[in-house]
Amino acid sequence: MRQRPRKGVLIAMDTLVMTSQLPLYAVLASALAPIPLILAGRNPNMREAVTFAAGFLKLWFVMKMLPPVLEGKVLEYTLFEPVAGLPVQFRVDGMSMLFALVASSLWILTSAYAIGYMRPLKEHAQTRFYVFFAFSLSATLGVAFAGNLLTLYVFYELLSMSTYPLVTHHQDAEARGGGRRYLTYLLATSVGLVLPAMLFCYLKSGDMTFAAGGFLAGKVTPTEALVLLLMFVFGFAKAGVMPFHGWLPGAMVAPTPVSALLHAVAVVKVGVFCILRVVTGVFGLDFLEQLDLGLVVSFIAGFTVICSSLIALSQDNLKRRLAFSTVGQLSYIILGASLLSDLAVKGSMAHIAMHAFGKITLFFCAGAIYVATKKKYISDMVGIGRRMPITMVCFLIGSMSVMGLPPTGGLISKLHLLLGAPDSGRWWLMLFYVVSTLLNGAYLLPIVFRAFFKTGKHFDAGTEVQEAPMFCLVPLTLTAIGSILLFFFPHLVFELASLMVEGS
Amino acid sequence: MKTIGLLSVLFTGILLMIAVVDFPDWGDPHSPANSYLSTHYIEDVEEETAVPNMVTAVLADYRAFDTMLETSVVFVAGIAIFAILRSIDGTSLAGTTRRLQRRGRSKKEKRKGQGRNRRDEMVAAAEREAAKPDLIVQTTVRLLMPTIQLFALYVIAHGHHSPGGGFQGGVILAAGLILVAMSFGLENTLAQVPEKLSLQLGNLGVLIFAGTGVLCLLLGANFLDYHVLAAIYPATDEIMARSHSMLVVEIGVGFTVMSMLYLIYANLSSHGDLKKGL
Amino acid sequence: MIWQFDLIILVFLVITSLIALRVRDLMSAAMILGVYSFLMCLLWAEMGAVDVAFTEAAVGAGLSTVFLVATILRTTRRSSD
Amino acid sequence: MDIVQQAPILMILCPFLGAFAVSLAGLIQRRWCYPLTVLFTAGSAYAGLGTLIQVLRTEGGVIRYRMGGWEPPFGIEFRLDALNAAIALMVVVVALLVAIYSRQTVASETAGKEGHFYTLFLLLTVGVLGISMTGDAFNLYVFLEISSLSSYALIAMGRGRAAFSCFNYIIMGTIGASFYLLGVGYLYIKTGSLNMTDIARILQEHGLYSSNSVRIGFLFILIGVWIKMAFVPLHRWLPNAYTFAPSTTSCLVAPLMTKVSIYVMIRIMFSVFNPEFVFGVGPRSDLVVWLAVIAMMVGSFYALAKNKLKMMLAYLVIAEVGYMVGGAWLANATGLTGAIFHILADGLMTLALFLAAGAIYYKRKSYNIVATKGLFGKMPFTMGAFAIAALSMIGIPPTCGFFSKWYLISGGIEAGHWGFVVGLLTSSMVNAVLFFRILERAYFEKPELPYEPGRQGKNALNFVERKGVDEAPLTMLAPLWAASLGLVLLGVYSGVVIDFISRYVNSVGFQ
Amino acid sequence: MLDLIIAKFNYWVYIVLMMIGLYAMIAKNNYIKKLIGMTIFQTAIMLFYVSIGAKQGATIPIIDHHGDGGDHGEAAEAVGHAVETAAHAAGSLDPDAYVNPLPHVLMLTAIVVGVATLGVAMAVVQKIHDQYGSIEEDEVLKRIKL
Repeated sequence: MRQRPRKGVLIAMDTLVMTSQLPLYAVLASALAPIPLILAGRNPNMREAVTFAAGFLKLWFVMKMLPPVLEGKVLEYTLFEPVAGLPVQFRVDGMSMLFALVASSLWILTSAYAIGYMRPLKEHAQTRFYVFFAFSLSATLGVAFAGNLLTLYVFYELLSMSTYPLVTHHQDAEARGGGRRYLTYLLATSVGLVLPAMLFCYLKSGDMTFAAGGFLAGKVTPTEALVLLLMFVFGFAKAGVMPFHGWLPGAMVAPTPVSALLHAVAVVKVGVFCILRVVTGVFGLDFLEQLDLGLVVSFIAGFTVICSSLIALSQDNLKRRLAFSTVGQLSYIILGASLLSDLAVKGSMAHIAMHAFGKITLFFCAGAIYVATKKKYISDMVGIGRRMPITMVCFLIGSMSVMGLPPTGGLISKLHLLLGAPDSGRWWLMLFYVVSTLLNGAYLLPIVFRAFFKTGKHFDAGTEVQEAPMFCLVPLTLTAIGSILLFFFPHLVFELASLMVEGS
Repeated sequence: MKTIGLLSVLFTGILLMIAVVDFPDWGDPHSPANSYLSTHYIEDVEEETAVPNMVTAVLADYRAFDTMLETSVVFVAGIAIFAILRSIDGTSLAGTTRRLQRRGRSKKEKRKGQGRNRRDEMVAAAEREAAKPDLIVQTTVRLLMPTIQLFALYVIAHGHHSPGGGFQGGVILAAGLILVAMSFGLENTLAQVPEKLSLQLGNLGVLIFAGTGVLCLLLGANFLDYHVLAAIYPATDEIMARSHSMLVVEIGVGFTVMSMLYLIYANLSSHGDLKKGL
Repeated sequence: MIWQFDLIILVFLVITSLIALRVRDLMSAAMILGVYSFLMCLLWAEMGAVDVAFTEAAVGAGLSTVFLVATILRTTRRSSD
Repeated sequence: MDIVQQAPILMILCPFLGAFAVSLAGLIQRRWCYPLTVLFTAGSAYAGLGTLIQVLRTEGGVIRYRMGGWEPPFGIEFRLDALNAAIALMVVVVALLVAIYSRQTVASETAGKEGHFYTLFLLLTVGVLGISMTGDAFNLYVFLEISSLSSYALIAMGRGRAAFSCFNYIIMGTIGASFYLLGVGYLYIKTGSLNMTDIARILQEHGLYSSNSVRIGFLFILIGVWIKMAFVPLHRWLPNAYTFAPSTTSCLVAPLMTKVSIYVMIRIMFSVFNPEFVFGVGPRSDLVVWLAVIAMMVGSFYALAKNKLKMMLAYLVIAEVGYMVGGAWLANATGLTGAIFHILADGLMTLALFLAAGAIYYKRKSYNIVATKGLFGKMPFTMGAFAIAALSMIGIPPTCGFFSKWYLISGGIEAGHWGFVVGLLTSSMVNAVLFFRILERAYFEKPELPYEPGRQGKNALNFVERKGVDEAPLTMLAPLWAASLGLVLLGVYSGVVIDFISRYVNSVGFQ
Repeated sequence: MLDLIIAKFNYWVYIVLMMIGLYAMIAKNNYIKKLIGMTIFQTAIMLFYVSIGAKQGATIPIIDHHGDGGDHGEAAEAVGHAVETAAHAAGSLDPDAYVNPLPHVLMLTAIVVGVATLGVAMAVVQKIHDQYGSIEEDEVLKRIKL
């Protein structure tokens, strides 16, 4: 097994810790937005303007943090100290930055899309929708910036709570069931697994701050480490590792912007982000490698990858199919992290961003189709390419990104992941990636193919072009373009990702 | 329930008996309880408070705070019984009573037949007969009342030197009132000593007690630290101030105990409507 | 403090308490409880606790009994056990 | 008069004198009772702040107040340290909030008896406050009786099964208080003293820990307070008593009575006795923790089975008692810190939940959980506060429920008592199910009133369903939100509070 | 063993009384009987306390002034056996000559608390009788279930 360079640790010691209130502002930008949102609630235009303003403000704050982070600095801000020596604290490093950038830029697009989706469908309680949307973004950034396990946990729970009203937005029996499943999974795992694991870590090591190389090394026995790792991997159920993925398809009852947000930006990504954080910051790659624990996680993740792809194949509801696709893709990321090689971890990190753009495009498309034609099922969408050509082209781009075909960003991250396998000395793990990529193709491409080259009962040769409203169309086009751009300009993503791997 | 009761009682009993083996002998003058605090009280009580009755001194001075609260316990009980039993609007409680009693009786009839019911009526009639005012009783009470009240006042006033004090005196006063209420009817007594007046007296009693304490506060000492009151009483030293204040305090206790126990009786015996006593 | 005297009262206390709980007529039970309280008061006086005995005589044997009687007259006289 | 020096006594005198003022005012004009009550509890809260500041500033963190100026073992003293200064402040704050809240509920549920109600209310506050402040074991008994008697009356003023359940409460409460008294007597016969600090000193100096009567005295005090706090298996009296009481009563009684009994337990365990003695005999402490686990399970699962909102909350009180007793008996500093912090946190949580339940009852005239249907639309502010309190009960950060659980679980792990850890987590999950069941109803379903057999006729006919938002009045909402935000604040500033509490915990002397 | 019984017979009997009272409180069906049990239970505890304060060969806790009354009001009647007047004049009394006053004070409080509780409980009993027409626990329970 190849010895990883110790360079990373050295850099970590050199990194400058800088106190800055910027992370706080970035979180507050959306946390305080509900106040004007509620005040402007009666005037939809005003309300949406507030959302946009908050979105741009947030993005601006995040961007402002970019230069120092790229210089290798860590921005730190302590909120309060509930437990002596254990503050709720923000620490912004490369990894946080990458995630925060993705989340805050996609929030703006999602907001725009939400306008195009919610208004034509005349959804009720739109103000509440925007309010909780803003809250969940704050929680997401909080997770991204979390400097220790406690902070991570606090914002993780806040995210669960603030997305619940979004998931159950329709307030009907279906939403109720989905919402119940959503909370049951997320609360049971976080309270039942993460909390005790976290406390155990704290009691064993007396520390919780994420550090390069982790803080558990040498403090716990191998058995304890294994149990803890499993508790974390399963405990962050937002990552959808089987068998704790059940909430995700259930949560599909939500309005599409929410699904997009859940799947591409906030919730699931927070899950994998947490696992990445724990693997790198709590255990440390070296420690895991020493104990040879990566393999266990690899198998769990690999199993999820294959299984979910197979399930996705059998789904007729477009959103459900995409949901299972997401479950698979998330486990890609975890699989990458479990390889414990720099290359693969970098790839995992990048895949968060790449997949975000790809998957959000797909969801936007699904929503756009629903807005324009009220169709939910794939079997009803045969020939839809004639009616909505732009949407379906974007869908194609999204699919390619998810599969990892050029010229989309997905290719680059997937390549890293793929190469990470031999890098860690377990080349046969590549099999998982290869098989699942094929499966991805099998469940995504036929949709596009049939949309353009076949005629169905709803859309025949004579169908006229009638796209979804502009507010729907523009965001999805933008995200599709984003996916392509990421293929040509992946530098920023990788710079941040390598900062994480080396510095963190 | 019986077995649970028996078991828990046996459990406590056995525990307590185990502990008794460890006790100092009964009446041992040198047991810890008899040789630590009590020695101080016995030796210094007269010097410090000028009250020969140690119980009164400890009650009204050393542990005066306890006593104040104890007085308010009586007050709480009075108010509590009033709050529970008393029907202000006269509908809610009385209405349900009648309805439920009727229901209860009809059930009883079905079960036990008519005979029982007739006997009940006879008993009730006999009771009604017995409840009529009786000349002999009334005259006796008339004769007794002044003595009872005088004795009660003596008990309160002489609590420093002999057994007695505010509590005992207050209870005797209340007993006197209750005696009157029983022989002359509750309405008649309430006409003399109305409910409102006794409530006010009850308040007044505790307020006298607490007021003495607050006065000490205002004069710059701790709560209920009577010695500063020497500044108020004419021609007394600090020790006598304690003695005098104890008397004041005992009078307060007497007020409250008397009026509250009387009220409790009034409410309990008339079922909360204060109309007809026993 | 005369322990023989003490012992006799104690025995009577136990007996009265048992009777008070056994009697089915509540009025009699209340009366017997009055006797119990009075015996208790005697016992305390004999132990030198005059103030307590005084209070118990007035409160326990006097007022408590009156309250009990009042309640019994307002509810029912019979008890099933 | 030096106001700062006298703050502890003023804290208790305010409600005490207030009770009589209100009682007199009730004879003249019933409208004055409410403002007077608020005024006097506010005064008490102000004095409470003063006391707390004084404790913070004093060297050693202990202030003593001698009643009547007598030396402590001979006279009665108030002894305030980090432990009870915080709890006393919690008590007055709760009393103040409930007093503000009580305006409509008292007027509607106990019409015509406002004067008496508020008198008892204030005396109950005096009792509870006194229990938490006094340093004299017998004085504590007197306070215990004041609070019990007034709570009996306050509970018996309710409807339905109130009188019946109150009678059970009286019997159990009297047994509890008498056992406490008996235990104190056993300590007195061996030590000759009634002052807690003094008892502790004598026990230490004379090496009385091995004496059987001291041990059994300790046991009786424990059983006594366990009855008072409704610790399993002595909990049967509580749910009915709390459920059928008038809503203001349950708002005051539920957060205070059990918590203060737990305080007494902690005080006796660690201030009068010491950890060495209490945990000296190994399996015993373990047994209590297991009982605590059973309490959590019983409380949580019974709560799950109930369809009356208040009954459900009452069972949760039992579960929470399990948390605290378990924490205190884990035999380590972390667990004790958690237990003490949970007294404060749970006081506020229970308050917020009962306040919300009362507000719902006030508007919907029913405690049945069917009445919570669609309430997010009808009473958004009430339900918002309720949701925050529920989250705290489940243990979601950053509410204080999370942080108290944090310490309790840490304590459990530290002690290696996995049963406790699992029990606590399970109970949290059950709480989650419990509350989301209600929140779901409130969120998803259409408003509807339940049919209750007992409530037909006049009352049911009087109820007119209003369209749209039908929120409780401001005097109810303000305390409710104060309590709910207090939960978040207590969570955020739990570091400061824990710092303060650990002053006491460090002085206990765990190995 | 016999020593143990004789030297502490007061305590044994108090335990018996307490057990009787406690049993009645828990197991009796009639509410008034429960309350009678409660009274017995409480007085038993009081008996225990008073027994603590008892002293062999001591008199009641009232200082006996043999004619030196004057400043402290009238002299109390001579009770019990003599106390050294000289010792009293010197300001130091023989603590063995008087019984312990502290338990008496405590029990005065306890008696009052007892009667207060009894009163409140009886009010509740009357209310129960109003509501259910019975003061037997099983009857009341039956009515509640109905």
